[in-house]
Amino acid sequence: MNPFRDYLSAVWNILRKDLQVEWRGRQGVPVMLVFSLLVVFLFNFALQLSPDLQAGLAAGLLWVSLAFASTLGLNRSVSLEQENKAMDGMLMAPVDRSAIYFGKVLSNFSFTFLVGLVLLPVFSLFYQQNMFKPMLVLVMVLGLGAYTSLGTLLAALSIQTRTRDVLLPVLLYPLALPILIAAVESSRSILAGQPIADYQSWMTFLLAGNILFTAAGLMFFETILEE
Amino acid sequence: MNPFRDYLSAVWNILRKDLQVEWRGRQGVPVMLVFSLLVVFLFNFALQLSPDLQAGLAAGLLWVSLAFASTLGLNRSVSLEQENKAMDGMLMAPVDRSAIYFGKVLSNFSFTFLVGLVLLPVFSLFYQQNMFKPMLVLVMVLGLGAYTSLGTLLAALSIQTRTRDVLLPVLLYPLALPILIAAVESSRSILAGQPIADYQSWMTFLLAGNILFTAAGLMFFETILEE
Amino acid sequence: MSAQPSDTNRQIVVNDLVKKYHARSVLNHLFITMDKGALCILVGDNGVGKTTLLRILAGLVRPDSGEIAIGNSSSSREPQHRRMIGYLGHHSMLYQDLNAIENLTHYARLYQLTQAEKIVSESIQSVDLKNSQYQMVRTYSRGMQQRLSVARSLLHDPEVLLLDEPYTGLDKQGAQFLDMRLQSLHRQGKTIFLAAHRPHRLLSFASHVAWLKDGAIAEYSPVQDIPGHPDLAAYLQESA
Amino acid sequence: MSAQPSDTNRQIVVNDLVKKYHARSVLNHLFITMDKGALCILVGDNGVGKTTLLRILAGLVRPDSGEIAIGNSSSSREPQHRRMIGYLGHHSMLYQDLNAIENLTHYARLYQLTQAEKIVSESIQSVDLKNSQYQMVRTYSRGMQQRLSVARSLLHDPEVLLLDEPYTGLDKQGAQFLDMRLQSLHRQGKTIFLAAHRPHRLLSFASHVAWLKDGAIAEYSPVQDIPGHPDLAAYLQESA
Amino acid sequence: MTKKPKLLSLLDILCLILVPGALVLILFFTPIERVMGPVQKVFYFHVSAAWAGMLSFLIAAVAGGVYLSTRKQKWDWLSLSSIEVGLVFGLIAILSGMIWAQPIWNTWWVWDPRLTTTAIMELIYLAYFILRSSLNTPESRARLGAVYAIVSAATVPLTFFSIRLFRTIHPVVIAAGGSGESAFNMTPRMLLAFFVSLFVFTLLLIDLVWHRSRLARLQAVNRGEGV
Ligand code: HEM
Ligand SMILES: Nc1ncnc2c1ncn2[C@@H]1O[C@H](COP(=O)(O)OP(=O)(O)OP(=O)(O)O)[C@@H](O)[C@H]1O
Ligand SMILES: Nc1ncnc2c1ncn2[C@@H]1O[C@H](COP(=O)(O)OP(=O)(O)OP(=O)(O)O)[C@@H](O)[C@H]1O
Ligand SMILES: [Mg+2]
Ligand SMILES: [Mg+2]
Repeated sequence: MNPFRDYLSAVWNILRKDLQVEWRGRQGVPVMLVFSLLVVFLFNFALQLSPDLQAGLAAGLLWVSLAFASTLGLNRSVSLEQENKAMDGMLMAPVDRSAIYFGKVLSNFSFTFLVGLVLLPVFSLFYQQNMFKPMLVLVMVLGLGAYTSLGTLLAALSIQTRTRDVLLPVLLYPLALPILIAAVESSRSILAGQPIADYQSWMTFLLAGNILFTAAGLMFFETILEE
Repeated sequence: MNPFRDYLSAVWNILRKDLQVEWRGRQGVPVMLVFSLLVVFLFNFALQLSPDLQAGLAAGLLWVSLAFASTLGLNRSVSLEQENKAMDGMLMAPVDRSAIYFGKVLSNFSFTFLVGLVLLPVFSLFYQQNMFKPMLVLVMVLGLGAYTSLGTLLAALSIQTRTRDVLLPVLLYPLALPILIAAVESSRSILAGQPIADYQSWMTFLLAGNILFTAAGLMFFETILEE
Repeated sequence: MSAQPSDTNRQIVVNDLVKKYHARSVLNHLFITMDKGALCILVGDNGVGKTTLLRILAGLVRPDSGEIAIGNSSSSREPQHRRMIGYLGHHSMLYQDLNAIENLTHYARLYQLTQAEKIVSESIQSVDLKNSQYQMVRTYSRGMQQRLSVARSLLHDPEVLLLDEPYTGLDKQGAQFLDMRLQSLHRQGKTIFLAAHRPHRLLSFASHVAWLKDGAIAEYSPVQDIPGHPDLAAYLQESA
Repeated sequence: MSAQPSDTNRQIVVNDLVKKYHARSVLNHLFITMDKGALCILVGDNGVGKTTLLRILAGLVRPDSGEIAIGNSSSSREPQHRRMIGYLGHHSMLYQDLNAIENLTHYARLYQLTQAEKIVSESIQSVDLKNSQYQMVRTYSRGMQQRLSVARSLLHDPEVLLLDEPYTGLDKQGAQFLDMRLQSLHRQGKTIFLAAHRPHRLLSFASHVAWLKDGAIAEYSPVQDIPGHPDLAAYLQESA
Repeated sequence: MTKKPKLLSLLDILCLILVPGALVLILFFTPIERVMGPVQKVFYFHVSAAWAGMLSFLIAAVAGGVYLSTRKQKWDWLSLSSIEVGLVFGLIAILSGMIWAQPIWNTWWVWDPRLTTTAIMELIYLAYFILRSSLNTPESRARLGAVYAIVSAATVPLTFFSIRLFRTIHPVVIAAGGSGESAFNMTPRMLLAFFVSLFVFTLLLIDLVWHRSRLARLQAVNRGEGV
């Protein structure tokens, strides 16, 4: 058989299993969605932001709520493998560890991206501006791609610990900060209608983040998982 | 034996066990502490607030970061009982369910309050105003008391679900919103040096929240826990 | 202890018990009565409902209908009722991040045992975990966890013991300890209800066998009368 | 499959294996060699390191020093190496929120089995879970989970089977199925390494017994030679 | 326990001489800056401490990489020690910055991106210790600690790079042509003292890390984990 096709099918099998579990009622996506909306409301309340100010904050809030929500998704995706040590079963299968990594990144990415896509029209409504711009969707793909590839790596790291259920955000948020900054900055420029040249460097930065973190995942996933 | 002393000793036994587990390296308090600081720094960053605005936000951020951090603590406190179904062991012991509830509330409260106490000087430094005021500590006791008594109840509810590891924040944040608002409002007034009369009603509200949620916990804890 | 027999000598009474999961009855009008001092083995196929029955008796699961009574109390809400019961289930009910002493001490305190320290130390000694008593339960092997679970369920010297496959994972010496302990408890007049798949080793000292089948007790017989129940005898025979 | 014997006929080789936890050696310079087609029972006290040994062989735990080889491959990094191994541990490795079919299908795909559907359905049939195959594993009883775990570990027809107390929780019929399945695999020339606490039922068809004691294999003997090893015989005797 | 190496003793003596020496140089040799006055002298130690901190995080990452390829405990000890010492130097940088900020900006702290990211960097490495202490075996502490040290060392410069793009009130002197609001031009004497203190801090860093990793080995031997 074609080894490349084998590899892809292994990735797809892992992704498919996660989709199946989600479909069977793990409720990951709905919980993430509700949570991200909650974060938005909570912040508007707790920080007592004035309406005109809020518009400028839309990009920041969008990414903060996405970052928070996707941590829930990552935790979920990890605890799924941890119950009954299902991860051990996957590790013993004749599947490349990097395929496991890619499969998990893809599943985490798709759930989070779905949440992001739903958030866009909601934000458009709340902040009275059309946020459904192709460029913004692209930023979302790049930003969430980098975020989830780093997040999956760190989630695999944190499930090995005794503090498993709470460690992930502590590890992830600060390390993901450059990604979040770049994503917020490009989103802000896009929403302000600036030309691409103004935020191109941020987008390149996001792309580099994707490459860097995926490389790190490929390099370290095996090391992290060996007991 | 004196039934009231028995009751108190049951509460204390449950609290003591949680303290012991924390001491044995569950790392709950350090994780909460680092996380709450992270929330503060990340928000200042993501929201790119102007310096003069930020000062006014100190109260809001204090409570948002406490709320977030204490969700971690609540989740931890729950997963502790869920591993190996240790909760079943406690339910079968000749201990009043309300004592279990109080014990868990007290342990959650003490961890969160500890984090809050550490945050106060840190915030004082970062926001250039002395926040170590007795009234603010009192607000913290009342606010966190209400928050953790509601949180413990909802945590007990969410462990029964399949979505256990992520449901809690979704349930807790919206329900705790009035508490958070009252806490933020009174803190803001205290920091602005206003007279008690200005925020007395908020404090009364917090007190009422404590009574209400504790009553709800006493009433429903048993119902929630029976399988 | 309040386990004084009332008018009768009955210690466990299950009356018309029904437990459904998603409309499927797992326990379907189940009746069983056990006298004080009985050591009854509960046998039955996988998934027939043994664990469900024991958990209902322990007060951990609420039946859909029917009544149960332990001693002369029928409400698991009463602390005195719960104090009478010792339950060992499929999960260890131990805190992973505490060591053996701390775990047992916690339970000793919950049951308000006097001389907790002494009882705990003896209990750990009895299941031969003295050498690893300061080790976190998280690092215990399966058999070591099971030993500690056994110790936990016996800690408060309960009148009624509900044991769900207590021999799981125990080595030779652990199983022998449990044999001896069960026999001595049986002699002391405790009531023991014990689910097991390979009850061979128990038949020599048990008093009764109950066979759970299709949601009800199909056969309930004193051990010496087993030959009179050919189906039950056949079931027990091969499973030895 | 790549399980062709190289120059020798050895299927499992463990050479000078050391595994420490916190400076305490659990496995201390352990050696064992198993020929292709052996069915070896691993016995030993609780906490002696049986699970640790099997997990190291399965590639799930990294030893501190020493070498292991399965077939003629010594690296668990190679997919072909892992394909040869079937492992059944203390945990079921099943997804709680999927049903039996979905769980096994997932594993069938990971092992790239052709005709996955047929194999899965036969496998479920063989462990008698047809009636609950659409039920989430979360709602399975302990024995049902164990049956499905057995099915999972045998699914890809591995050359080397590592089974850690596989009889745990199985009822009479489940245990009989496992007996028969093990015998037939043994006849097919698979190599089986099986930890058990009450190996009585296995002695009639096993080929070897290994006794793990103080971190090393204290005795390793063909079943028919057991009487020549009085200590081992005594250990096995009472534990039957 | 191996005997204390000669080179280490030499380093000790060098540091004992050079650290006060650098201080003398700064206090009496360098001119007083025109605008800021004597407080500008904080500059030498401020920047040197920041540099030493970042250098030691880099050392930690390299040592982590070497650990992963050789699996020799001593590299883990080195990595751990560098992070611990780096945290202290980072703290010195922040504290000296605050001492400087008080007279210049008339406040201990502003929510400036540079300051915030420095604080976040400290939190990143605080989390390293939480991660380690919630792992059970020395082997997993070393392995996962190494992965985390490498991943975080990769993101820290990213953070620093990304904030260079922001408007900040924190001065930039070293960057070519950079001039913040309160930047100043260095006289040759200032430059000399600056490079001397950089050198001295680097020596001090090496000395401290060396001592600390010898201590780490002692601790391991004491716990019976050492080789
Ligand atoms: C709490 C407050 C402060 C913190 C956390 C801080 C942090 C840092 C850090 C991490 C560096 C070295 C890394 C880099 O250059 O990017 C640095 C360099 C420097 N800091 Fe600060 N700083 C603070 C306050 C100040 C103040 C008040 C001044 C002067 C007004 C100042 C002046 C400098 C200068 C001149 C450099 C040289 C580095 C360069 O040119 O890039 N810092 N600071
Ligand atoms: N993570 C760990 N940390 C420390 N010690 C451990 C760890 N895992 C296992 N051990 C110890 O290693 C020893 C061997 O454990 P193992 O699970 O291999 O025993 P076993 O022979 O399978 O026992 P059982 O018959 O009870 O299943 C035990 O003493 C256990 O306490
Ligand atoms: N939460 C649940 N939801 C649906 N069905 C359940 C649930 N819990 C148990 N069941 C079903 O109830 C039946 C009885 O389960 P139980 O665990 O009592 O069996 P058991 O006799 O203890 O079996 P075993 O010998 O395998 O331990 C099983 O068919 C199981 O699938
Ligand atoms: Mg059962
Ligand atoms: Mg074992």
